[in-house]
Amino acid sequence: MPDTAVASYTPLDRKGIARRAADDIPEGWYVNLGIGMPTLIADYVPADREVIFHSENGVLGMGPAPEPGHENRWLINAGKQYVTLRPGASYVHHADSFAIIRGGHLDLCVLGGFEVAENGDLANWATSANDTAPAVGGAMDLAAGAKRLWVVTDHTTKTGASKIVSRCAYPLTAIGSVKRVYTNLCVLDVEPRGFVVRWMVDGLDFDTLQARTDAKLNRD
Amino acid sequence: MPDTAVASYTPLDRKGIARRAADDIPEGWYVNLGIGMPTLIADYVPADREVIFHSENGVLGMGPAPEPGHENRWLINAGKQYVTLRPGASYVHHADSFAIIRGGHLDLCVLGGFEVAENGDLANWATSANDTAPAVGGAMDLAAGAKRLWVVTDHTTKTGASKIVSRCAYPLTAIGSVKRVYTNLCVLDVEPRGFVVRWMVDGLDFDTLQARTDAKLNRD
Amino acid sequence: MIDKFVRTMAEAMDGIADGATVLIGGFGAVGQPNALIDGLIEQGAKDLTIVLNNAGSGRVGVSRLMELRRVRRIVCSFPRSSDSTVFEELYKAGLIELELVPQGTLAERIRAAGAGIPAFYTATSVGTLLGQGKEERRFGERNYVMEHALPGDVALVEAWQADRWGNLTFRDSGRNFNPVMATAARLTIVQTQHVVELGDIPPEQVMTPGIHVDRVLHVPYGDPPLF
Amino acid sequence: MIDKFVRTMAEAMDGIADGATVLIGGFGAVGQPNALIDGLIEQGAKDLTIVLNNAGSGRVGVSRLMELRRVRRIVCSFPRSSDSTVFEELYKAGLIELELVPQGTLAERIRAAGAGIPAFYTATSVGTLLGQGKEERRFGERNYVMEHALPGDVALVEAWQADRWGNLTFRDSGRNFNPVMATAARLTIVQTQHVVELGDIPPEQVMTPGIHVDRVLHVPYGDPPLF
Repeated sequence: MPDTAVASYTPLDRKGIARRAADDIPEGWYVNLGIGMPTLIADYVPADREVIFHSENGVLGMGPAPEPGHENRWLINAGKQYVTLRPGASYVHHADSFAIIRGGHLDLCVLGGFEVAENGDLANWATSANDTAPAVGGAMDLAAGAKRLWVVTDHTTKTGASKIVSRCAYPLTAIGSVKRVYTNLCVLDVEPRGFVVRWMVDGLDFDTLQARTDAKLNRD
Repeated sequence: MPDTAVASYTPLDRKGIARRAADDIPEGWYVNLGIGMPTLIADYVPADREVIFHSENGVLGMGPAPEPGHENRWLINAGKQYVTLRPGASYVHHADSFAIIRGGHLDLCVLGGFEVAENGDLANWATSANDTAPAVGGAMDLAAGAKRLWVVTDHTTKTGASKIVSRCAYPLTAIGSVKRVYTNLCVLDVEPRGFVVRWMVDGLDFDTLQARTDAKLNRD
Repeated sequence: MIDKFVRTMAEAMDGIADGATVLIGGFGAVGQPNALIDGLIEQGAKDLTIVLNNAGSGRVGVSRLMELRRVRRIVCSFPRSSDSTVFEELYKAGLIELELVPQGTLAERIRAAGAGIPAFYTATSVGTLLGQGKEERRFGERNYVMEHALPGDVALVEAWQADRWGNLTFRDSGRNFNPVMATAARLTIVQTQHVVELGDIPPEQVMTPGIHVDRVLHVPYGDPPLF
Repeated sequence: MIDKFVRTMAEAMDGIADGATVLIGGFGAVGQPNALIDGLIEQGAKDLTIVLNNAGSGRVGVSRLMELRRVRRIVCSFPRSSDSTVFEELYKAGLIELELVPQGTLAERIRAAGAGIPAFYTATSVGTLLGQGKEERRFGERNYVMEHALPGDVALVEAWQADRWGNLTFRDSGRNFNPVMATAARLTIVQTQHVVELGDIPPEQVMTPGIHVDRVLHVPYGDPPLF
């Protein structure tokens, strides 16, 4: 799906973004994946690369999704999906589970995002301060607590507005926490100087990416 | 051992004090017994009265002392004595064990005391502010945390000084916490009006007891 | 002989007062004390504050309790679910109060209540709408907000096994909020799938010691419903 | 493949720096990581802050470390034991610092460090010498003091079983401070009596999940010594 007359490139789809993020997760990391697109990442970590997935409801060491008809009804993740355990898995209660999160024991948390700002702020839970009963869940704890916070998101909204912004307009989830963003167009690191482009999809050039981005981008 | 010409009475010995306190512990209470004389209390709770004994190092449901030669070297109480478990016992870690204490879940803690004051203050861990390296252990947590704090103690020191005082002179363990005192002479409740005499050893009269006591005593 | 088992739901629910704060275990459909929630609906207490992770779904359980207008206030982290229309309608109509709490702060505030900690500091919610109005304080290189303990008058808990001292185990991810809430209420009421003899749960495998449990009702209801 | 087992004591102790704060599990002789303490003596790090419940006894273990003048400061609840002469002599001579902490406050401060809580309030020590100089604050009807988290650079832990992910169990009252300290250090080193295969510890019976463990050394030393 080329998207300008000049540059010819194909944005990643949701699975492509998940796969791209999965490539960067090394063996041995303890990782929490948020609901939605982040959850897909687990499917793209090869089975022989041991990554230990954590869920807020006190599960450490989740494996692949169960075969249909073989669900354990007592075993769900924070997205209320049925999951399985790998050998070496364990359960803790909710306070201990969030002690793991808050205490900085997770190597990585990956969340979705409405907006990510160049100062590392994340907005991903409410679309306005007047939102009726927005659901925050564990997002604020995860965003503030994990050693690293990555965000996976489309680069723009369906109407073309950039989700990579100089300052978030939506209510914040956490301040100054995002370390890296995987979009359908690129991989951005958040550094003291702002967003730094680490990778772009084939055929995309820096200027075209900048034109589609609210925040100022820096070359690697 | 009569002790004045007028009154003829026999003070309780250590076991007698422990037995007197044990008589007042009802079935179903969760109880922590401090090191020393308090520990003796467990011996005087009849086996058919279920009282659940807790120890700071994370043991709930201790039974009688082990037979010599049958000690489990992995099972000690806070006094570093070998203990046994009753069916229904459980282990928790130290933070959970003190959450039980601090959270007000123990029905009763019984400690020894250097001094108990009529305002419920207890001094039982150090004999002066210049004490070299006094050992506080869990006494402050227990005294501040349990639902009820009882003290078992001789009524006077070996030199005859009253341990039942209007105000403590020794460094405090906790303020306003003691509910009841079992001495070798009497049982005292700590009420808003001060010490109230609930019981005396046979042959002892109120005035004689008052004469041996620094604090003002109130009749029941 | 200590025996925390009660034989009827009426005994289990005895004394829950109007205006009570009720902590309810479970996460999603797993480990949720459904029978006790139904018992509370039957029992009649009103003007309740309900503390749980989700604000109910469908027209049963906590949603039914809200629909009956027995809930004044709900404290939760995730009020929105696929079928949370009862809550949403009441909330939009101003007929129910919501205190929205980040999930980890919710768990820790409940844990603090059980552990005798009146308040603590956390970085969660600093700089966000949910941190507004909270006392903020710097420790080291970071800002934190002060959060208060969240105690219950009553906790409703679902266990896998229980003995007559109230020692509990939980099954798989049914553990979740249950052991935390059990510590934090003046009256902790448990529904258990299985009744075991004292001593059947090895001492090192007890997940909630009976000291945190007041009443246990045997409710062998089987697996949670499939979604 | 994740494998947290190390083969030698030197590997286990690698990188412990001068000036480190070392949390040491155990209560009395039970659950005490004696081999790792000996390893630390051998390793040579000095100017240490040692956090543990007791200040050592005899002339071995922590007492030996103190006697070698490698300990600048000790944080404990119970410095006095039947045979704590090494500590007492150094302390009277002004050659070691002591921070005396009530046992429950010690456990909770360590727990707080592991749980990302920089500070909390407790009623323990209010109105006492140990509460002096601490910030005091009223919540409800009672006064509390503020206590700070107590993190370690290193934790030394003794376990009963361990697998290659670092999942642990503890035996009987050997649990004590071990699981709490395991959460609170940047580097958690475990000596384990038994090595088990991944999956041998049922998921609901893991007492310390491997996320809190960095290195495990197999030390099948048997029962603690009789007193």
